[in-house]
Amino acid sequence: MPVKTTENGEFKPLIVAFCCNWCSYAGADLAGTSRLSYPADVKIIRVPCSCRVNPLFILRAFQRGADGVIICGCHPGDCHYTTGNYYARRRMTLLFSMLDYLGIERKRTRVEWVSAAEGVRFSEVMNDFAKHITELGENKKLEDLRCKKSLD
Amino acid sequence: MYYKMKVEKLPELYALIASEKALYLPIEQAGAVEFRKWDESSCVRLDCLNTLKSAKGVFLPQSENLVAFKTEGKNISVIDNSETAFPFVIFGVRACDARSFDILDRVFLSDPVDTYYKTRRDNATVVTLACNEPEETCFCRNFGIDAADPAGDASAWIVDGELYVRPNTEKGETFVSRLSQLLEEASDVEKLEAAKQSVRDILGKLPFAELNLDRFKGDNMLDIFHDPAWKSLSESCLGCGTCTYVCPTCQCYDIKDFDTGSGIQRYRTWDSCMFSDFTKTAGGQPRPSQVERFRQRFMHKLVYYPMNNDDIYGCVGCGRCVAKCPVSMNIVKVIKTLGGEKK
Amino acid sequence: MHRIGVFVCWCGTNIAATVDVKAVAEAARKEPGVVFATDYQYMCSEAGQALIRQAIKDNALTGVVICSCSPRMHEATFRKTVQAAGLNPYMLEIANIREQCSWIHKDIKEGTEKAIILARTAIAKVMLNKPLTAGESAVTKRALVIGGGIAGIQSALDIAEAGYEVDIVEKQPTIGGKMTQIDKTFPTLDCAACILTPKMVDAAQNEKIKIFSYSQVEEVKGFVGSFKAKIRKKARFVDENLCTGCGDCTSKCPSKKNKNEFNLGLDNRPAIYIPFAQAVPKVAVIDAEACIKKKTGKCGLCEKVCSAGAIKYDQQDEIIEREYGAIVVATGFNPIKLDKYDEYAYSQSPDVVTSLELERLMNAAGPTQGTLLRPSDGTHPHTIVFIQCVGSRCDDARGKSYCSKICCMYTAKHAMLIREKYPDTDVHVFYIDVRTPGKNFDEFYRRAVEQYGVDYIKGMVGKVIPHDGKLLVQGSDLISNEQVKIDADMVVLAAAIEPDPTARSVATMLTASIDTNDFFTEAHPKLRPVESPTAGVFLSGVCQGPKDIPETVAQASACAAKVIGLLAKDKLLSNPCVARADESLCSGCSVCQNVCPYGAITYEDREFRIPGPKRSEIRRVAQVNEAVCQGCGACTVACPSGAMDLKGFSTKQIMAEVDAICR
Amino acid sequence: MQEIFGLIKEKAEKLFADGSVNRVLGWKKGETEYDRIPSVFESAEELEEFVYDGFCAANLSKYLIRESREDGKIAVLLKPCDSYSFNQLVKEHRIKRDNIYAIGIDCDGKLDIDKIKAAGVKAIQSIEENGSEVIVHTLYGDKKFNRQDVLLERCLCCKGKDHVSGDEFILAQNRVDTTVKDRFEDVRKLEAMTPDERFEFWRSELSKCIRCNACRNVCPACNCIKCVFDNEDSGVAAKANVDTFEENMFHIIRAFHVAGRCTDCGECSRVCPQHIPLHLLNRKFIKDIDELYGEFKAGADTETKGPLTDYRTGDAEPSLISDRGGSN
Repeated sequence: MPVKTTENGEFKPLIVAFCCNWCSYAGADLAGTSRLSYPADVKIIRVPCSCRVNPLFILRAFQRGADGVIICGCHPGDCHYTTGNYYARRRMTLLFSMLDYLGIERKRTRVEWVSAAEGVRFSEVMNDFAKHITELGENKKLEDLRCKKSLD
Repeated sequence: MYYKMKVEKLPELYALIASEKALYLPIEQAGAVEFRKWDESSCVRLDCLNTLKSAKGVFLPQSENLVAFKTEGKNISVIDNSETAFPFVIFGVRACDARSFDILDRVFLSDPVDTYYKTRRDNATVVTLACNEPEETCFCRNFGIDAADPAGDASAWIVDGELYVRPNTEKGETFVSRLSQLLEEASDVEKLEAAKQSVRDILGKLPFAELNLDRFKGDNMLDIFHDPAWKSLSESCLGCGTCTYVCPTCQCYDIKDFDTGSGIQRYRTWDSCMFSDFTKTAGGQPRPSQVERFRQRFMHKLVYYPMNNDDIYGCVGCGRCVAKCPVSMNIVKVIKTLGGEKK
Repeated sequence: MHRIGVFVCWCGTNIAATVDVKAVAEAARKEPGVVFATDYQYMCSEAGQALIRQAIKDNALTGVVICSCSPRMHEATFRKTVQAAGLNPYMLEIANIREQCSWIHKDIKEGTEKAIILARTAIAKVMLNKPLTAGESAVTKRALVIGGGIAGIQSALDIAEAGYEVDIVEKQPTIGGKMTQIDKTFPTLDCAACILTPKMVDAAQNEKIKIFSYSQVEEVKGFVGSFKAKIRKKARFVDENLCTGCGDCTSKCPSKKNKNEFNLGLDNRPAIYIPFAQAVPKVAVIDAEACIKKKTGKCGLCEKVCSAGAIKYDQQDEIIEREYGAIVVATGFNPIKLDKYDEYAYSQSPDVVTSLELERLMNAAGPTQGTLLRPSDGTHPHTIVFIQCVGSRCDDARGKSYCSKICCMYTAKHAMLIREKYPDTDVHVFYIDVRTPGKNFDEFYRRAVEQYGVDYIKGMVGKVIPHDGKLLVQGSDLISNEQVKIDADMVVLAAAIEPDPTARSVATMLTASIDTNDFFTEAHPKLRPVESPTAGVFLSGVCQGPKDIPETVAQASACAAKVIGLLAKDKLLSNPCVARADESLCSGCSVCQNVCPYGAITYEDREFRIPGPKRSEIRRVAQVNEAVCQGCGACTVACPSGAMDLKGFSTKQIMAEVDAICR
Repeated sequence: MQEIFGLIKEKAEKLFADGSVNRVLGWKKGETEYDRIPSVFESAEELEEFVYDGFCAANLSKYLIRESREDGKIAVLLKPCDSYSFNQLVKEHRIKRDNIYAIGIDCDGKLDIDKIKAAGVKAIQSIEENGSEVIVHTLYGDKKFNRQDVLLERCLCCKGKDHVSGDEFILAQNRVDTTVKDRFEDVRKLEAMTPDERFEFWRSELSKCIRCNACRNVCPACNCIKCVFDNEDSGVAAKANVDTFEENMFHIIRAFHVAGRCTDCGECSRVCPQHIPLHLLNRKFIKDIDELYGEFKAGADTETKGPLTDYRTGDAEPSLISDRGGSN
């Protein structure tokens, strides 16, 4: 389990961001190049396309202690693979709706379309998402206690 | 010696038991009655004939931690994080489930002893409850079980608004002695005996009261094994684990490792011989299709287990599988098809 | 056994200023599987790369993690580095500790902590990497162009010019397409035939170009570099090689009253005909439904008069199989049918015509030899009303939501030509907007208004009522906010254009995608506008979206350039990070095929050993064509069993990354 | 139903007699009065055991995955709702249509033995179906039920009396409509709760799960060669709900994997030994799909692309969910 508190005891969330290689990952690079900061709580996983993100990955992240999961892809219509983000959009809409139906906090999951040119937006999105997750606090509804309990 | 008290005082009884030891009772939650740890808010359902999962879970939980391995960089340390033992009472066990403990004991307490199981058995006091209204799915009678007079460390009856208790073992005596403030000696045993008799009458009238088990003898093993009827019996089987997981005598388990990220949690979990990956090995699947898996389950209950265990059948006739199988295929159908109709 | 090496780059101070690189290397060294970890000032420098190569050799590394800048920057560089040291180039992962870490975090403690997690994540992934090899496939050096309009002709000419063979498949008896029917072109007003027919002749005479006219592509199999197509060459009942195009047959044919398609049914043609004088190939064709001989067995007049002996009444359709490396779609367009626009009286009055019909009525080779006459009575029209956007920019189901793009300009052209030739004719144009973005376009439109006095009325026409040989046009003028009534002699409708009806079947055949309007979809709307998402399939002309002639020709040439680029290659190397189906898990349900934008997935019946007495069963399983798959991964999530996985981004790898981040 | 039973049996016998099929997939009587076992009959003689009545609830279409690969042709009996599963399986190439003779049969709603038992009925000796009445004879006396009150949940919001596929139909003259409620009514009730209430509801339901896999194994849409949850290589395999997370995960993913493919046949809830209302998960997906992407009935035909393998450029954004409001 990662340490989730700062030195002065404040909650520090763990956020997993899936970014498509062609737009959002490049947008993250641009945010970096432009020195636009966002919380270190956000850790990025590079995927070829938002349509590569399996609901299993999202649940896995929550199971392992993530407090928020965000999926970033090219803007609809701009997918490098033409249609990938359209499929991702339907899948994630339905999945999020199901998580909501199960009573999981709606704001723990998010999809954002960020282009390679939107470094500013990338950092804004991550700041905003991290803010929301910090407000929500620790993910307790979808955690796996086995991962949480230290083994001794 | 019988003792008794008013049924209304049951909550007091539970509280008294629970003040000393953990108490397991058939408790309803979200419409499902299972043996669960009691507290004041519990909805106790002593009227429930069959809990969904059997009482065996108290001794052999569906999953339990065995040991853990903690990793730090390239170092691994072994940690025993199995459950710590505590004394408990399990109350309201039916005659069939009580018999299942004997069947499981023969497996887990014989050499090599399963210490996890044994610890729980040693810590347990089993208080059974006689059946009042057996169902059409009940067929315990065929296995010499008397649902009107169940075994256990102590036995209990509910007749005419009164709870009767009879200690059967030393543990049972202790159990009863601790409840002296609530129990009084029963003098109207005849009333109880009459009630037992009326239940026995019903048990005799149940549709599966008299099954013919003659064929299931060790010397017929190969004959039964090769019976062509297995194919048609198994063809509807979905390969799910419902029968196994509700069964009080199914005892197979799997040991699995869960990667927690900072180490490995090794745990055991019930397994089902109906599953396609049961006992699968590197060399393949010894029982490749559902026919063989299906046959295995019933051969084990009706032939292999008795062969190795003084002719005691590996079925207690609780009827859970009869009630729960999604395709209505069950051990009664198997017995009737392979063994013929009534005696 | 994994032997992973971790290399932490300082990037000068770019990383080292906010990340304690030594601490990252130290932490990495403690990770299971890591046998070597170090840091260096510039990993991408020659010295840095040498260090990596040396470490791979010295430590027999099986995988490499480089903690540095974004993989988008130097992944390719480092792939080559590890390959040079004998490792498979895909046994490399990059932890992006610059753009994602050092550059955005100020606090060195925070930066170092995060860099360690990113390194650990890359280590977790690389342990599951598998050596990958890019696939190779040969390229057939021939292109197929579907559609022989100006787009197809231009693409074919450019490809042939570069020295590659091209086949044009045209479903009409002649190539040339819609442009052959146009009289003059905007904004220069030069004659369409004068600029098109030389190109048609060029195509016919180019020895690299083979024209299959009166033919259709029936089936396409294969993938980029090696397509196999079946072409149906429809029987024209005239031997193409023998026919000289003299026209003797057409003048003798007794079945004369057949709608002339070339003139849009405004006049008639015989059963045996040559579509127009400059047709290519200039070969007659028999309309079997009109031919008396074909219908009754009697007649045979054309056969008698043909001195070349070219008439073959028993000719059959022919199926030709050809191989191609690339395919150009140039299926073009048609004006929409106007049967749903009763308010404009199109089906009630012959004097309500479409703009394309007007082209024919004004063309010297048209039914009126170029004199504008009313189809109803052959008189000269004095008042003509043009109605714009008939079916374009339409929000109901009758029309199209898009702008057909060419109508504003050709209407200005028509208006101008009429006013010039017949100054006594009043011309009114009802429009929603006039759209003139294009070189010299707005000037052209302004000339129509200012010089030629064309009356432009902003507003829509509500109804056209035929009465007493005239057409009462009722509309509204939105600027003066008045109802307008015009008694017109002719009404011209600017009908929306739509993709040719064959577009859908061609798209299906090619597994290329089309949008809801049946226009072909580009691989990328901005950056790859002439390629279809299906590798090896290119888009030329209006099949991709409404265009005028110069745009079409520009796109056709761009498309040809892409084709030439492809055909110039001897071998195609494919990205090895593509999908793979685990046949033992695949149930052949087709969901993966349904989401594949490239048509990379096909199915095969395979025999599998199964337990039990039957021993084997035939199962339908997915096959990924690695040359076609682009590795998006849509299929991997669509597949419920996990049979479909993506090499380089496998489910296990991504899960390991998640686990490592959340540890 | 008696007349229908006769007609079906007659038809099956005829099919055997004229050699058009070598097997018939139907139901036979089980050991209790209400047990009906899906069975393959291999001859006219075997049809002696054939039965069709209010307890023949099992959807037989899934057995065709195996049976249609056997030699010869098999006749299958499909109730209207089963015909959707049948179509969906044809669409997914899981069954060999050519080897099947599909007989659409009438259905007037199927009985839920658990509802009967929940009314305190024990030791059942026989059950009589008599028009709108069901009479249960037990060792402890008789009990009479209004048929409508003891129907399976799915029959109360029946998809319709019409088959969407079949080679032949055997239908009753007076067809009974058992629909009394909208199938999304219960989903709407849950949607109207607060997230915490919903969480509590599903926790209490899903915590009952014993991971027997009956829901999955009976489901015609769950027809993978090997389920991800059985595949050690998938990283999510598990045999028990060792943690509450596993309970959620199994059911979320199962519902997701059948989303757009689930025909709402209701078998999952019918067979769940714990009576977990699993259909409410599937129906939530169906409802969302209908509302977001246009009404879609899986299995209504064998061609239409499923909603998750299709898209529109103007589809709703996932932010729709977080925009539903509320503090979390």
